[in-house]
Amino acid sequence: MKYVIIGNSTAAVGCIEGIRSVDNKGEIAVISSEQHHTYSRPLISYLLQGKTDLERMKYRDNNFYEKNACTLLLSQTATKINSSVRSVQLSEGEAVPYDRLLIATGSVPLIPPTPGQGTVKKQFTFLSLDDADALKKATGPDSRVLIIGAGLIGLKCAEGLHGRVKSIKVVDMADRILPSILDPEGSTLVQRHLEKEGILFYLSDTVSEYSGNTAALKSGVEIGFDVLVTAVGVRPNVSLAQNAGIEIRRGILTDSTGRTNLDGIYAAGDCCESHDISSDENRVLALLPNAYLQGECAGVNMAGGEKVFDNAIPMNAIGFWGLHIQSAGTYTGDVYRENTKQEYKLLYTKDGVLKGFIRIGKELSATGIYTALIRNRTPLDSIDFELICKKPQFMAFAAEKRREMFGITPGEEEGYLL
Amino acid sequence: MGIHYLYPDYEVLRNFDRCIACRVCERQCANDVHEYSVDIKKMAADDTKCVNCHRCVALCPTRALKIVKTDHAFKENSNWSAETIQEIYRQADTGGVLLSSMGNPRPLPVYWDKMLIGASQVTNPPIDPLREPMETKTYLGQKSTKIRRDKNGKILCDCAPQLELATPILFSAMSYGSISYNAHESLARAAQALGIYYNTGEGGLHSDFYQYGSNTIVQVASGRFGVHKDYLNAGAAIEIKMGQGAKPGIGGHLPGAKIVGDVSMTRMIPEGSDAISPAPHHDIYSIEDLRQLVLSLKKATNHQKPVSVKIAAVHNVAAIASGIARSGADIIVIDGFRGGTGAAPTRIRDTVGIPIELALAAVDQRLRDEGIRNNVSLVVGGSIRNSADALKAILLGADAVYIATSALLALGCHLCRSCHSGKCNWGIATQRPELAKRLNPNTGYQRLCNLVHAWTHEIKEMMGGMGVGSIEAARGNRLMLRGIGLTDKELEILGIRHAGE
Amino acid sequence: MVKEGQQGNRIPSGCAVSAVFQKDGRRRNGEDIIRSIGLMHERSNGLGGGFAAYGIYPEYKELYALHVFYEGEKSKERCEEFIYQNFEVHSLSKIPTRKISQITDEPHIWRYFVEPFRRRLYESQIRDEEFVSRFVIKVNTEIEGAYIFSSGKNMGVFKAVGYPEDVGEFYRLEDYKAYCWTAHGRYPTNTPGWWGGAHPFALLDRSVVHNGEISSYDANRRTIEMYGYKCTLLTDTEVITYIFDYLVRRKGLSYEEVAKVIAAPFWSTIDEQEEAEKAELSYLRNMFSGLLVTGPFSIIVGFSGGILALNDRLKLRSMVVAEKGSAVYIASEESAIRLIEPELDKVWAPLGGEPVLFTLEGGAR
Amino acid sequence: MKKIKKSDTGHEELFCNTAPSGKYSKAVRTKRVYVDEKWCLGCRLCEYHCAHANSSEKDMVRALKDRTIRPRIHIESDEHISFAVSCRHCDEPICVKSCIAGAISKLNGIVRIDKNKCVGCLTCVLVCPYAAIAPSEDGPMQKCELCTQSRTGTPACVMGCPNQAILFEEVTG
Repeated sequence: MKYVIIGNSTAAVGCIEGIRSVDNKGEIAVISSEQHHTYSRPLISYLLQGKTDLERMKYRDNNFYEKNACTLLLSQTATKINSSVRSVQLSEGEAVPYDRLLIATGSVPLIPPTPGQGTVKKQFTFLSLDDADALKKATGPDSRVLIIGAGLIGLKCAEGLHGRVKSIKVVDMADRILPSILDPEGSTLVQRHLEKEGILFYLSDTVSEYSGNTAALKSGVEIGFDVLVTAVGVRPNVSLAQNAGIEIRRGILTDSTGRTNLDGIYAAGDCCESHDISSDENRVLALLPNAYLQGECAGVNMAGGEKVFDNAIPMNAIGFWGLHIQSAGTYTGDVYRENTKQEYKLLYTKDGVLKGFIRIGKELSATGIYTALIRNRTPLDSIDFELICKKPQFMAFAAEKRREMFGITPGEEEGYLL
Repeated sequence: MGIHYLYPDYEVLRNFDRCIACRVCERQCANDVHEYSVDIKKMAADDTKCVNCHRCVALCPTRALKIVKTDHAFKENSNWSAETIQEIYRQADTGGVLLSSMGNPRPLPVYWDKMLIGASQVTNPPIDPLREPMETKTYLGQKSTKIRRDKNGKILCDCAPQLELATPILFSAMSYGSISYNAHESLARAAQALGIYYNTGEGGLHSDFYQYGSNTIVQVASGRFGVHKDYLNAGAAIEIKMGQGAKPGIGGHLPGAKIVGDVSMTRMIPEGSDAISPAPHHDIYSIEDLRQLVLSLKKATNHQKPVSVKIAAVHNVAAIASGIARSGADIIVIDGFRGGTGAAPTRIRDTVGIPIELALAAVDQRLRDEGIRNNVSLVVGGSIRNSADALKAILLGADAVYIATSALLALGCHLCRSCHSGKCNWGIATQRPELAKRLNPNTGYQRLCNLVHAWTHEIKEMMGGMGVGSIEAARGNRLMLRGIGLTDKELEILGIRHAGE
Repeated sequence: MVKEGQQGNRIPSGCAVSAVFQKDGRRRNGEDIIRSIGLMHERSNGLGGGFAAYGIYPEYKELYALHVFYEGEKSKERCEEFIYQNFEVHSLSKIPTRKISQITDEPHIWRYFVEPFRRRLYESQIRDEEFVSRFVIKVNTEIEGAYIFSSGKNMGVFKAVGYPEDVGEFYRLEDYKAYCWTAHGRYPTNTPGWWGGAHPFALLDRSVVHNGEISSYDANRRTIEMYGYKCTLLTDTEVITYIFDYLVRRKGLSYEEVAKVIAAPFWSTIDEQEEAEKAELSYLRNMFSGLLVTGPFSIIVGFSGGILALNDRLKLRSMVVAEKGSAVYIASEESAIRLIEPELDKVWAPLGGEPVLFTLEGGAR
Repeated sequence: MKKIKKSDTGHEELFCNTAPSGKYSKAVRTKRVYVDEKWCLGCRLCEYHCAHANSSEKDMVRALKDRTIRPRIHIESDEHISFAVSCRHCDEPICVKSCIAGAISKLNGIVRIDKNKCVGCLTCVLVCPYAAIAPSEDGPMQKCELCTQSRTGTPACVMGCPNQAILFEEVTG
């Protein structure tokens, strides 16, 4: 069995580990347009910050490919999938045959067309190690940085650059920061925290025109900058799949086993669409855990095993200067709200289950208990919801449930030997 | 305070250099001795509440605690001890009878310690129990020496019902109510694992424990708590409790506070009502009445169960035992004056009754003199503290020994003698769920098994030394005992010779 | 000097035993048995030796032969008075002895052939054997200086302080003819050396010679004493004799069944037996548990018409059995057999607890 | 010791609805820490023994005196109930699959954290259904590693529990 994986990030690693849990023999080829050992993509901001380095941010050990008997084709771009003869065409001219193929091409940054964009000398996106590297080289203590986009990428970039540049200004057309993971009040709370660190926000605004080192905003404000980072968002990288005739909706369409509509071809990761069980909608969930789980599931199935991944939900853990934000699910239904010195917390319930939550605080613990409630669609009448609202805890579960989780089933004790 | 004030007997000593304020002591003390002072971030202790049970000491992870006897003293007086003085204060305060728990703590003679065991040298080889069989199996019950044969001349092997013990040790009566469910479970499971028996005491048998019936002796006491037909048939034997070594001549009193939930159900009395066992059985005012009860119980159990009669060791115990041996009973249990109790009037516990060693020697000899020793098996209790005590009892003439205090110690009891408070920090003598759970029967039963195994090993070693390969050859083998520092009279009663003779 | 049994004086002893038994009932004189026991000289220490002989008084075979030691005239008078009150005495005499230098301090040794008065039996409502045994126990415990050391029919015990071969010479055993001889050489580990304390020990026609030191002694003694026996010598042999008397004569057990009591198999062995055997072994062991004998012993029990050899369960003492034609030999050492019969048909060492029983062909004579 | 068979406890159900790939995953016999709530006294000795075991000090006093402990096992308790909570070393460990730094791995049945790689993003806290992961004193996340890395080498909570409420047992997983 020949496996080919296009992509070398989380979904690809998940796929390799999935395949190897079933098949120790088949050949695996990994095609990556990047030149790096697999690395943790979300860690690029920490790299900027100096909280990690190239060695430590490797997503798997140095011997990962060797241990899993993978042929690694770095700096090679797949240009075409020829599904009729089951091969992948590489940019270097060679065609790689496959029996099973995984498309894990990830996403590409969105760059909205803006007048004068071409006049900006130092402009970057922030998605890859090379991006971070280039950005690091381009910035210095005198740099004034303009970031377009107050979402997860833009703000992590801001945190990464903080301290190594002179100023950071963030522009977003939305009226609040992190709108995809926070409610308005939460956004404000986090915004205040970021502003305390010196980040300046220009919200409900967009750049109408760049001219060299100046950005003119729609509101009339002009911002001088030395380095521009565009981080308004990403879209699934589906062109290769699309050209091969694979069905695309918001991203590549797969079933719960990771199969596309073409025989032998699977897809996983940010290039795919997922079914979010918290909202019961298909969405692109460009999240690392999701990518791994999809990749692993696809890998198992590619190797002839049986596995389904059918409980994807959005979730995020992110922090800025010690303030942690954790969220999951969909913000719909009744709200339990708590706003104390320690924690800002919203829990959303609907149809007798927990649908989503937001937690903001310096010390957040045990959040996984909430996340599991969403994932498992645990009926809230089976637990002490009032108690668990106050704090995620197992005391809220029935003793029987706790015993299942932590204990030993009575009757299985076979007695003691002396 | 004033005249009522009694300085605590024991003081809690905390080494603050070692205390990490983990507050385990605070969480574990049911008497609220320990308290954490948040403001100064330090633990404090109230000695007046301490019963010296060592729970905190045992659980302190940094050995920061110890309990010491106070050096606070009255003026020295050989006649009026501090204890005597304080007892008077207490009685003057309350007008009440002083209550105590567990066995007699007074410095009265312990004859076990004045008897020494023999061993073989040269003329007779010691036997190595690791190489040769060393048998401790014992049967309790009437021994018939009648030989009857069938028409082919085969011996008819029908005899009165017998209790088979893998080792001559039984757990003696402690009622559910006086001790916790978990303590009972520990005893029941250990008895089963060890091939011996435990005794329900007079509190009935919890339905959960019917499964251990073949290793259970069910007791019928003067209160008749929890006694019904199924109960009588649930056990392997029935014991009529006429008396208890710790409090001969008086009944029992389990306060209503302990009659909760399952205890009430098991005893078949309403929740919260005091369980009062009368001093006598009100249907037994004479030996012939006892005989009737023995026979009634046998009838109720279709003559399938041995019936034992338990009496306290009192002055004329030999004559009483002789009467019981002719009553149809299969086993006589004698409980010595050092036996334990969940609660007894202090004065009675400390001054009524006689030592089990003398009672046993007298009873065994009396029954032999009358030729009726085979009518009954003899089981003794009342402070059998170790394997040597047990073996000495057997050498004096007992078939087996009952242990209770030793068993409780194995379960964690620290002999603080506060059972009557119901706040046993070791989860034994309590019905409070949060305290009772401190005795995990998985641990408890294992520890009991370990104890009895250890004793059995030691008994085998000593038997091997004597060259006695089977326990029945040790029973009543008084020549293997010698007295040390005993008067001629004591030696005569014990039926042994002095060391050196 | 404190005699055996006096003031609670119990004397353990090592020993030699030997026996000759003719299954065909042929009687031989005492020379062979003296040589045999004499060979094991070093197993004795001169403080006791003795013999039991069966079939020696054919002319008085219906009468009880009482052999009595008297320490003086006074005890003789008292005892004889007691004998005459209870028995019709058919014959009485001094037992013939030979003066030899090795045997000294002999008591008066008398022999009576007696029959209990019918009237006395009727009064006491007991059988004659029981009557005789009670009489013997009473004399031995109550009449100072008198000791009946043999009380069976057509048999006799001959014992003294000294080496057994000298004792044989002293009693002129070459003049007696018996179908069964047992002999004993004693090595007591204390030295009172009283004639009554020598072995065999006998009650009625049952005699026991024993080599060993039983650890269950006091348990056995206190049990057997419940049944009217009185252990006055505090010796193993005495208690074993009483146990045999009790179980065989009073309880009606066979000698094999007695072995299941006194040398009962281990429980683990009992558990391996098939049901009926297991039930019987358990029953006997449990019901007569006080009569289990532990510690080393090898015993030879002589009785009218038969002989039994038995070792303790662990076989802590040597004992060899051999056969030649209709002769049976039992001894502590094989050499003691080979000396008197070099050519044997069969020689074996019985297992611990395994009884070896021989009886006269055609029953007792 | 006690022999215990693993039951279908649904350990995974809480976080991962992927059908257990039972016949494909390698069955490893592993010892795990189990909690018997019935016998938990809420004394919290496990927490202290854990904190001590994972310190560098031989003496518990030196290790823990005047410190706020950060044990890897923790007790939840109210007036009546108490129980210990720690890592289950799941068959399908969601923390391993979710760690953005690839810092969590499972080796020989034990889920471990490479503190060197951890960036403290708390994704593991977000996903772990057993609330078994929390920050260490010096920043990176920490969790129960069955004392394989601790001073004691064998679970200190189990050894320190006075009532056998925490058991270290082998199961087939």
